[in-house]
Amino acid sequence: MEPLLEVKNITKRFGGLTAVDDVSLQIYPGEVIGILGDNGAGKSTLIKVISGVHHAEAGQIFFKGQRIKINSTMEALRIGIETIYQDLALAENMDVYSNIFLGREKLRKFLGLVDVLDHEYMQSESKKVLKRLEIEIPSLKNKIRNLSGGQRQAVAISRSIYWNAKLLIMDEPTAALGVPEQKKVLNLVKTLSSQGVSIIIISHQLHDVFAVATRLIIMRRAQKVAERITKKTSADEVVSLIVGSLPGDYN
Amino acid sequence: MAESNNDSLFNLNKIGESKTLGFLGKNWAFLFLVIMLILFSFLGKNFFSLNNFNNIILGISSLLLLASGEAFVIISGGIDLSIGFVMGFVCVTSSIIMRDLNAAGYSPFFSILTGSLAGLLLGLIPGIINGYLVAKLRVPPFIATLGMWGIANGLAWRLSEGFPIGFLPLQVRDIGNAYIAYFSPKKGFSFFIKPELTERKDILSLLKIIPIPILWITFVLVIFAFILSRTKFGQHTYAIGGKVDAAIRAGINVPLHLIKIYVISSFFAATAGVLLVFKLNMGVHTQYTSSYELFAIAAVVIGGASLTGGKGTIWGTVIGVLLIGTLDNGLMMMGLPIFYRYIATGCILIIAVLIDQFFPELVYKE
Amino acid sequence: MKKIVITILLICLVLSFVSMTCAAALKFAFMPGIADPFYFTMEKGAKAKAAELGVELIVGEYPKAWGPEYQVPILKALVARGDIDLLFTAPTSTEALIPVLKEIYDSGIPVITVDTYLGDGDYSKPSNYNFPLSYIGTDNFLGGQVVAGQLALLLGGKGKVFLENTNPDVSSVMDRELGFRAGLKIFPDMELVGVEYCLDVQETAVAQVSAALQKNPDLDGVFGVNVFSAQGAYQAVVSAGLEGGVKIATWDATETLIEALKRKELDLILAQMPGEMGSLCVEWGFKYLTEGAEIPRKVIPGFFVFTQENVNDPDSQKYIYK
Amino acid sequence: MINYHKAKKVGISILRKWIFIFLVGEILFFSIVGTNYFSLNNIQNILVASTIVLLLATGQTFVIITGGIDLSVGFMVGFSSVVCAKTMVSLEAAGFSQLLAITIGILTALLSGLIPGFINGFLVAKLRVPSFIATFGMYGIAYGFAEILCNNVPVHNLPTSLGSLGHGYLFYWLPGKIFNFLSKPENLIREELKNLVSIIPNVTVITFIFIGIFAFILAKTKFGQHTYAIGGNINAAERAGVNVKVHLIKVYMISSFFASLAGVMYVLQFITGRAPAGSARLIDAVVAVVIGGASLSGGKGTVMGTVIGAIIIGALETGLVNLSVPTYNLHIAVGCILIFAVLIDQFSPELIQNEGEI
Repeated sequence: MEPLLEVKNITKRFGGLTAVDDVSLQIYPGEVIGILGDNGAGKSTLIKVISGVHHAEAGQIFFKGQRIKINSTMEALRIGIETIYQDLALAENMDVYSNIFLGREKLRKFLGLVDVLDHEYMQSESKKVLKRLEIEIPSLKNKIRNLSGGQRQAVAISRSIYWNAKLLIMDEPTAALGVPEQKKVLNLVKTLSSQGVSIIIISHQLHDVFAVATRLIIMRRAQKVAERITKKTSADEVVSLIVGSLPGDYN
Repeated sequence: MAESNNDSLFNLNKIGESKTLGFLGKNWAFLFLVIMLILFSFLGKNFFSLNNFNNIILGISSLLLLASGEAFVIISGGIDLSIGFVMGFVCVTSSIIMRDLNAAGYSPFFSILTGSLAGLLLGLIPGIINGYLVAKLRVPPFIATLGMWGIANGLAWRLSEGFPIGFLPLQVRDIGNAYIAYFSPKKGFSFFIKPELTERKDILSLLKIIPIPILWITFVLVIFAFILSRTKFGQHTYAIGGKVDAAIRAGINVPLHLIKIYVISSFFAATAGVLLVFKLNMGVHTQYTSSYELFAIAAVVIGGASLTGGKGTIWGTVIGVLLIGTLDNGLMMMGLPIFYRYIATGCILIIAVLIDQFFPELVYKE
Repeated sequence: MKKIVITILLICLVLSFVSMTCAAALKFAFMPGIADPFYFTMEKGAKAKAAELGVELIVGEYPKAWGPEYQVPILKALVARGDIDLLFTAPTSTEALIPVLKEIYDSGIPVITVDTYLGDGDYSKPSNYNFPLSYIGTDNFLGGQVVAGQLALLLGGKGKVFLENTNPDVSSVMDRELGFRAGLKIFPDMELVGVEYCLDVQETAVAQVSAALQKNPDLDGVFGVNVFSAQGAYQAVVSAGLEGGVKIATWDATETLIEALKRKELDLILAQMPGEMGSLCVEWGFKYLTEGAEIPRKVIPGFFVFTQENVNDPDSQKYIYK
Repeated sequence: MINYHKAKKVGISILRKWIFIFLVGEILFFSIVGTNYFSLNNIQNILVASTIVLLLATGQTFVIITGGIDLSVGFMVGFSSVVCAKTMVSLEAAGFSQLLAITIGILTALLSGLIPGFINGFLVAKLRVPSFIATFGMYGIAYGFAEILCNNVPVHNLPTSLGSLGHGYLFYWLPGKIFNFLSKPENLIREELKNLVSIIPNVTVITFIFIGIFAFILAKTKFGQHTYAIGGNINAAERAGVNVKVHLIKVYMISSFFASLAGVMYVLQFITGRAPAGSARLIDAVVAVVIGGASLSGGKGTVMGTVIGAIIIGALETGLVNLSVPTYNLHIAVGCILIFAVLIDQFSPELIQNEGEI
């Protein structure tokens, strides 16, 4: 099968500091992979390169087999790469459906003259996508401020799914959540993957990643040091790779 | 740092390496002040003289105090808009007390002392209320102090009924307008007491060294500059301005600390009010149009503070105030109308922040 | 929603009847120009006269700054009470107040302007601003000339003088400045070295006069055109140690300035007669409404000059603003 | 249990509408205590007197929703009033007809008013100067330029027909006789003039047309939606593809447009241009926005709320005059209302929380 996304030999430097050093990876449709590593290992920078925030000095990116250049976040969104950051990028003062449609509001003509927001359409569409993902939120008119962490996460996810994300990158999706909430989010990840969406998860919480990811990529000091199939490894081995007490597969 | 600023106009890394530029970026306000002094000395008639510097310093004395108090608030990440009218309120109350006590036959010394102390104490009340609203009830500082702005304005107005308060003990003015030392070519040095001179020529050639109010101000400022830069209290102020959550987790009693900070700011405003009584020999309610609080904030920002908190010093604030005062006086000596100073202050303010925006590496590179 | 609307409508109906009460006594309204001792004194004079004649006097809020944008809303609110028989006011703009006062006049309220005027102040000739019954006020230009003359007299007809003004926006103080300039022209050896505007902030006045003294060490006299600029001027002179060396002339006899004159820190105070003006407004207005008397279109009550010599005279005391 | 919920619901709806109830209560109070407070004439006075605050506050609402503040508007009013008046005077002197001079004057003022807004926006959005500082700098600059432009004296000798425009009403009604639209009936005798009822001031009409348009923009359009988004979470807005920088520049231009409109209204009402015009109204405008339910940290606020906030202040001012209560009480009262407004906002979040469902 052809990988959905393939990055080859990505290198990104900030001044004298090399944040990502010659990293390659592939992800297949519907697959969930985890990127693991200590703070400063280069995980965040790597995904920022993929999502168009940073521009890599060297290396190539292929999407569905085609070489692409991602110069901005908007371009990444356009081809179907959505990123959910830790801060979720939700406007807390606004309600659920407004957030789902933020930046891509549906408009209708008012008196045939002016474009105004089409609230009804946006609400019904939001309802559909929430239903598809089996997410329960008391009311679409709730302000994000009044939702729980898990619900916010769900809104952020449904937002990207509504816009047909093919690849979803999640940065620490469970970090700020309580245990039941974490479960819900992980279930959501499984639902998504079963619907054919590829997902990259960055996390510190090993058991979360182990619960959903099929493949693990371990980074240390800007380099990819190992790649493991989840079922064929153990938490101990991964931790050792992260802290460097086990030598990596490369270099 | 470089990461988040890679779209800024300058390449920060390169500039950061230049020591000269680094020095410039860090001390630009001071350098600007020096350049201005030199410029005005050439352009303005009689600008460069001891008496004129006395004028400048006396002219900015209220602003100096207001801005220093404001500096504490701004460093903690807040803002205090009430200070201008708190100053007016204290000025009026304190002079009413002096006048009435004096009229009731108390000794001038007692009247002045009671008036000043009462003014200073009353000045703490708005601070406590501001602080309580901000810290305990979580009213945004802008609003809480804006409310106090209106209340203090109204009260001062009510107390003075729009009239200046006169008939203060005569000693008030003598204290407020005295100098530490006088030097007359005719009579030599004398301290604190002005030599009796009758000839106009002699009066003009009299050298006056360091006005007494400045002595007080310096005294107060040194203490508070010390508190800010050398004590735990100061350290915590920066911490709160940097990140409130972190400060709370580090065990700082943030609400209490914030109340103290607003009290300090109010106290400075009260000091400025009492000083105004001594300088003007009367109680005047600050006029509606003078925007003291805005100029104080401007001075603090020119002095290197940031409105988001966590940055700023008393020393920088003093430079900021001096910059505004010198500009004002210099333009006046050059014969430009008062309105040019508004433009000039506006421009310098924006430049100050721009420099701060684009030379972050320089300013922090110790 | 319907309920709310109905409730509001009902309330409106009731309220419109609430205020339909009438009073028998004459009601005069006084709208001052700005909150300062001059107008306070005027109010006192008017109040005294009103009490004497049995007229009820309603005083508008004192505007906190000079300008039509402060005065007009208050004026309109004052007149909207609807029970006023006569208005006397100090218009804060010679032009902006014309339509406003015209509208009030059209609604049946006679208008007297006091201290300041509309247009050029001449209501005897036909114009769109000749509707007020009268202008009662000081001739500021003449006053400025008198101050110039008196100052020249004090200085022996020779010297450099400085003018501390308040706000170039205010016609009365600008008239004083113009009068002062004209008055100085009579003395060829008198020189006006500068004019500054303190915008009614005393501290600014101190700074400006200090700078003027610095710039012109041989300055002989200062004229402060109102309370704040005068107080600022003498403060600056005192702080420069030049009391007595620099003559100071001021306008408006507040107790504070009189006290300074008694201490010989000032040399000259021109006192207008605000109390007299207020009293005249009420008196003429009363006569006009009750007897249909013809009012002179311009009444100029004159002024009084305080000097260090006459300040303690018992006869002068009535000119002090209280 | 049911009663509790019901009580809570009532409580919530009261809290949500407290400013409206406050306004009604205020008018009720003054109507009962004051003299002829509740009359067509006086209500119109309140609206006319609030013109400048209303306009400034509407523009300010946009800025405050994005989490900024625009201090420059105070002196922007003066600046544009001077520009407007100067243009009119010089055009009339150059021989243009009054109508042309007035039209061009107004357009010039409105256009030149966009420049400071653009600079403010540029400084805030592109150069990341905090809005407080950028606009305070502009505050001084606008004032200085205005004073220099008019040579420190109010602009005089404006076209005479301005007065009939600025002081005119939409309808004139002489009971039983005349009903005129826009123009005041001429050749009336004095008795008739006394009875003439003037309905809806022109100035108020213009003001509310613009307020209406921008209330619509804020509440119904994509532009408004993005304004809220920027105030709520600027990063989110940016990642969602909103061009935040351009948007912010537009917002500051809206604010300064309203300020220059206020300047034009000033010229219409007072037939002069003055540099300090409106400077004292700056704080009133901010206060009106905050009373109207906006938060200075951004993301909240409506034009409707702001309008009510502005009228609360105007009604209070007029009411105090009506009762002959001295000025200082106004400051004290407004200060207290302001703090009260924010406290309600602070302590009712759990009540207002689920407003979507109510």
